[in-house]
Amino acid sequence: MFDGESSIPAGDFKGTVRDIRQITETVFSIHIACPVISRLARPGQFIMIRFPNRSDPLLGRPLAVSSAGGDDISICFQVVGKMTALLSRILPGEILSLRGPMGNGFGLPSSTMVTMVAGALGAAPLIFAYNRMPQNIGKNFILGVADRSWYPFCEWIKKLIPEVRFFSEDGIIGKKGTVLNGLGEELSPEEEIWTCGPLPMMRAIGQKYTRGRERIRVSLETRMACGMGGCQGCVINTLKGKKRVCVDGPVFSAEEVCWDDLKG
Amino acid sequence: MFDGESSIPAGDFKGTVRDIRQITETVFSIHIACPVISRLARPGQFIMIRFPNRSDPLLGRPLAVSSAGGDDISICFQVVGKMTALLSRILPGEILSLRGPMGNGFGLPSSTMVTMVAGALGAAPLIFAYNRMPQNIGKNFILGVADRSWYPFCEWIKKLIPEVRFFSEDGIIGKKGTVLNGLGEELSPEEEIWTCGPLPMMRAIGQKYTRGRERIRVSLETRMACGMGGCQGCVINTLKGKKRVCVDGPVFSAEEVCWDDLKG
Amino acid sequence: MTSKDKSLSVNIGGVLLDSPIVIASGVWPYEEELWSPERLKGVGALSTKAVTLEPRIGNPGTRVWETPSGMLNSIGLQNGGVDTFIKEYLPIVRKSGLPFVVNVAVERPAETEATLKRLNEIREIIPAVELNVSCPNVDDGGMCWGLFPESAAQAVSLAREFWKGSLWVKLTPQSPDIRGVASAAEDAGADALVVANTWLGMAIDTRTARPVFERTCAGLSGPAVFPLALKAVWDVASTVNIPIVGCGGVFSYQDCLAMIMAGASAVEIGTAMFIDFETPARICNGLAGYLEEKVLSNLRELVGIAR
Amino acid sequence: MTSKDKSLSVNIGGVLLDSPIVIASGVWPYEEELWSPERLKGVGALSTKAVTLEPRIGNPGTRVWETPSGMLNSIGLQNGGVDTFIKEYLPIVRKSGLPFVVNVAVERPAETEATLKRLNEIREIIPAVELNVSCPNVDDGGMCWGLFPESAAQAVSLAREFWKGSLWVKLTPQSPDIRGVASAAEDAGADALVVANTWLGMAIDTRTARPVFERTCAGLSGPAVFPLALKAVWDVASTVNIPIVGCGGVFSYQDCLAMIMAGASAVEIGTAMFIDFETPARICNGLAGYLEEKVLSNLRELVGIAR
Ligand SMILES: Cc1cc2nc3c(=O)[nH]c(=O)nc-3n(C[C@H](O)[C@H](O)[C@H](O)COP(=O)(O)OP(=O)(O)OC[C@H]3O[C@@H](n4cnc5c(N)ncnc54)[C@H](O)[C@@H]3O)c2cc1C
Ligand SMILES: Cc1cc2nc3c(=O)[nH]c(=O)nc-3n(C[C@H](O)[C@H](O)[C@H](O)COP(=O)(O)OP(=O)(O)OC[C@H]3O[C@@H](n4cnc5c(N)ncnc54)[C@H](O)[C@@H]3O)c2cc1C
Ligand SMILES: Cc1cc2nc3c(=O)[nH]c(=O)nc-3n(C[C@H](O)[C@H](O)[C@H](O)COP(=O)(O)O)c2cc1C
Ligand SMILES: Cc1cc2nc3c(=O)[nH]c(=O)nc-3n(C[C@H](O)[C@H](O)[C@H](O)COP(=O)(O)O)c2cc1C
Ligand code: FES
Ligand code: FES
Repeated sequence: MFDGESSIPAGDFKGTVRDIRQITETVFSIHIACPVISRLARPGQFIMIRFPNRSDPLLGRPLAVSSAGGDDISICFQVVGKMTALLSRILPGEILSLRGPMGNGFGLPSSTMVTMVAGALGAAPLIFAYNRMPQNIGKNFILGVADRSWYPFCEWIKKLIPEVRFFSEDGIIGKKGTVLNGLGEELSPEEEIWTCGPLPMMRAIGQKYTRGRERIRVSLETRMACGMGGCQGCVINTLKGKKRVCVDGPVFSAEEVCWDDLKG
Repeated sequence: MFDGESSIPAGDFKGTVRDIRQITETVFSIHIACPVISRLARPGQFIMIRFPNRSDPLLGRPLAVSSAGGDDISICFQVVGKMTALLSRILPGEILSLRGPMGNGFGLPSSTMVTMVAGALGAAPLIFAYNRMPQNIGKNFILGVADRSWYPFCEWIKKLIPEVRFFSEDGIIGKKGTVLNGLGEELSPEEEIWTCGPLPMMRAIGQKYTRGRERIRVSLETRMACGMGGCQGCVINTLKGKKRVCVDGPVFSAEEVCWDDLKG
Repeated sequence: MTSKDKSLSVNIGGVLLDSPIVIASGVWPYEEELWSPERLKGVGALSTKAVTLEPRIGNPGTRVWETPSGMLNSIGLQNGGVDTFIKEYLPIVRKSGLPFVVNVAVERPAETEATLKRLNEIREIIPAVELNVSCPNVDDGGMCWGLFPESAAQAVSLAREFWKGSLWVKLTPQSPDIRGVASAAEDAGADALVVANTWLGMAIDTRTARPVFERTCAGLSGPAVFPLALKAVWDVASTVNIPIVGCGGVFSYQDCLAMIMAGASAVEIGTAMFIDFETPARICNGLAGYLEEKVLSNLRELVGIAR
Repeated sequence: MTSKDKSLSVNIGGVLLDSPIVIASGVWPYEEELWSPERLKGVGALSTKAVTLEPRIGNPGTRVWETPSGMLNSIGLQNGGVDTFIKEYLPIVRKSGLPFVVNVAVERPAETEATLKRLNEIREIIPAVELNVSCPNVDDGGMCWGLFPESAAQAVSLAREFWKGSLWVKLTPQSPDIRGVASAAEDAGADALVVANTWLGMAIDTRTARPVFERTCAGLSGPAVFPLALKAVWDVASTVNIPIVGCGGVFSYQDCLAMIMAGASAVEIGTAMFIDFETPARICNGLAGYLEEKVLSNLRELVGIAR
């Protein structure tokens, strides 16, 4: 469904950090100059990012492209471990190694209305998708966050996507509840859902509707080593057998994913 | 002789890069804010420098303190391998881990005239020593370099040490020859030599005089792992047995060093 | 390095390579674009993902985990089986125009025999088989065959009987007697030895307080293991007369040189391809520069000179 | 962590430690300042540099070499001999007020016996001996004793006979049967096992085209080996009932936790002290925070829970 276009990374490129911006205590956004990737990247694709000339941390980390324009791309991420902690302290002028762009991406909509559903940092690829959505397609954007600590993040998203609707578990930001409260009972045939976020959220969305699941596109996360299809470290079970999230995904239809086999 | 003062590093400190300056194609100088080390450092002492939170490169690298004042110290180094290459690309604001200050240092002169003899980057600790030399002590500074590629380095040194005399192998900078050409036939009892540079140079100086060798202080280099006397990786043979360059040195009297056992 | 330049060429058990860099088994996928010459600059040959008789779905759960300067993997020989390999993947592999070796995981004798027979039928198009007596990530067979000289001899003899082409044998560093195993493999008819596969390690996810991998242990690769791999090459090189391919943590041309100086004739690189597609070209440039600097006409002159 | 806080305390073969962090043998020098409480925050105990009967000058040539996330060392047991140790260094060691273990390198039986007898004479002031059957960097004895269950049993029995205090035995990961060696040591009277020492590796200096170390091989330590050390601990913990001290590449509190979850009761840290003096305090803080988060009263509750 989404594998029409090639998803093997074009190569490994050097990118120069233009600027870094702290959005919340743990969320950052970085602009990186990398003309090739900027030119090629499509919404839902990602890059594997690492520091050159050092073997610790060794492997690249997958991060979604959240915008691409001119020579630059941007990423946004939450600090959860080693690499993201190092990235959060990066300075303009530093050089990063970027493998990409890769993955199938969200592709083009096959309906006339796309509802984008993001959970926290899952917003990253959807910001890009939102901005590149063909003119004639209707679009919604729903963002769910945990609590008030995400307020600056929501403010930041609001500037990029004025129509965004928020849900938070404590009800302090937007409506109280999860993004599921923002979705209709049925998925109309003209509508599709693109979603990215924590697995439990995507699973709930993926399993919410009995009909139309093939119109739900989920962007999955798994641990990755190579980002080029070689290591088979990122495989998931689908109705069509094992698939690699890095090159066969990260976007799958909710229908094909064997949700019960996914951990987390 | 030089082990009067304690030479165990005071601790591991964070230092913030203030600025980096490229002096020649391969030589750089960095200012680092690190109040404790700046306050404690004495000429001839060094620090072990590394990047925090990464295990590659793993071990600190010994670099001499070339100046200390206010909150800052400076180092200057030549790119020869992994760590120095990474350091040459550092940006202001980056955080380094510094172990130090350590080593016995040059100590105080015991004569009335000190001739400092530097080979290339061996100038680093001697710049510091020159600037901290007690008022009542006469001082000379001789710098030997290989060829014209060192011209900007010599210019830089000249600004710091106006009296410096140069020797170069091709004769393009200063006089033709090695630093040995700048030294007298005998070492007068009022004079002493402090030297740092490539081993062959120091060996030649250390073995040049039959009398007064105890008044020649050589700052040696060996491979180091810990910089605190623990690993015994940096030992050399001396007349008094094995000594660790990191804490028993790096400054030794030319007399006590078993020159023939040193490789390089 | 121009393609005409033969200063880096080597002969590994009858297979002629233009460069000493072999992409190790299990790291290069069968996506056609990756088998084009532009994506394989500097590569002398490729080893395929392990092939077994029947398809294998590989191991469940986490399969890769980063460690300091290394990674653990527990893939478990996921592959489509020898028939799928021949029908679907071999044509892609051949497209590169480069020599390749088919990595065959030793299973029980009957399976191993059947797999090799299938390959032997088309042996004019298969430059070599790399007999994998060293996979740590499966229950049946795998590494066990490579642990001791006797079992290694048995596995290699069997292979020698049913596979008539060039036979490379990939050893496990887990063996307490890698020299003995190497000799046994040589005596049983191996044409070259690959030294070595991954080291057994493990990881615990402290958030879940459970081993990361379902099989608990996994194979360690990457720069972290280079000093261990170099020692294995050094040891084996003092024992056998057939060519050795060093494998384990090679990233830079200096790593490759060290392997060669220790007695390897070529190297395999695995994890490095996860990090930098340009690794083979970068190593070849470094080697070519080194030869020029030392005024040597062929890398072969350096094999074992550190001994 | 306050000094009164006992949540991190452990008993290793009769030695009571306030924290599970032991500074490993061969990394902490006898400079008095380094044995003051301020320099040893978070440290539960220290292991001395290996002690032999006679003084040893150690190995010539290069002794340390960096590798990716690791280091190789070939020090060769440089030390002043047991008499110098007792006279000059023991007073310094005791000044810290912390428990310590005297690392005794196994030599030929006569030497080992004599060394232990000397220590046994003053055993009321020596909390424990750590019998080092695992030094890879000397010719006579050293690691060989730790390779096989039989020789390990012999070495440990001898030690048990002449040393009446707490006996820790430090195993080598080089053994093909570390479980067997561990059992043998336990049966022969060991009170605790340190798992493990360094891994044999090597380096070649490509500029000189020679092995870096005069003895060719050297011992690999540091973060690179952590996944291997963790596996060794996991294996041994399934075999013995005496406490295990995990050793190899521990840098962070997560590393320490993983070792404990695998079955260790404490850890030794070596290379980490070369990098960061604050390692013990940092690990203890991390452990204390973890216990608080999980509402556990003592680290002991975590020993082996990943099994
Ligand atoms: C296709 C794809 C796109 C992604 N895009 C984004 C993004 O735009 N912004 C963002 O903040 N994060 C994104 N992630 C998740 C991101 O890759 C991880 O947060 C990152 O790898 C953590 O690296 P670390 O070194 O900081 O953490 P580590 O020290 O490696 O691990 C810390 C935690 O992160 C988890 N983790 C590690 N690697 C992965 C991985 N590959 N996938 C999922 N979890 C992992 C671990 O399980 C652990 O819980 C994406 C993941 C994928 C697969
Ligand atoms: C007390 C002391 C003070 C020093 N002060 C300075 C200084 O002020 N400026 C400066 O440029 N250099 C100085 N050095 C040398 C400096 O430590 C090395 O150049 C540096 O460690 C190289 O690190 P690298 O990672 O770039 O190179 P590596 O990749 O580690 O090695 C590259 C080359 O450097 C050599 N080398 C590596 N480590 C050492 C070492 N510890 N000692 C000597 N040679 C080594 C290797 O043999 C090799 O030839 C000093 C050394 C010592 C011992
Ligand atoms: C993800 C992954 C999969 C692997 N699969 C195989 C395999 O199928 N057969 C095999 O012989 N070796 C396999 N290996 C081992 C590599 O071929 C190589 O021997 C090892 O990784 C050490 O080399 P390196 O450090 O350069 O990666 C695999 C390694 C990795 C990392
Ligand atoms: C420089 C150095 C010297 C060592 N000397 C000894 C020794 O004398 N006796 C011993 O049992 N282990 C010795 N070791 C091994 C350490 O005690 C420890 O077991 C090993 O380094 C692994 O732990 P690490 O990765 O935390 O360093 C030494 C290690 C190093 C790095
Ligand atoms: S990350 Fe290696 S196959 Fe997907
Ligand atoms: S560097 Fe470790 S003792 Fe000197």
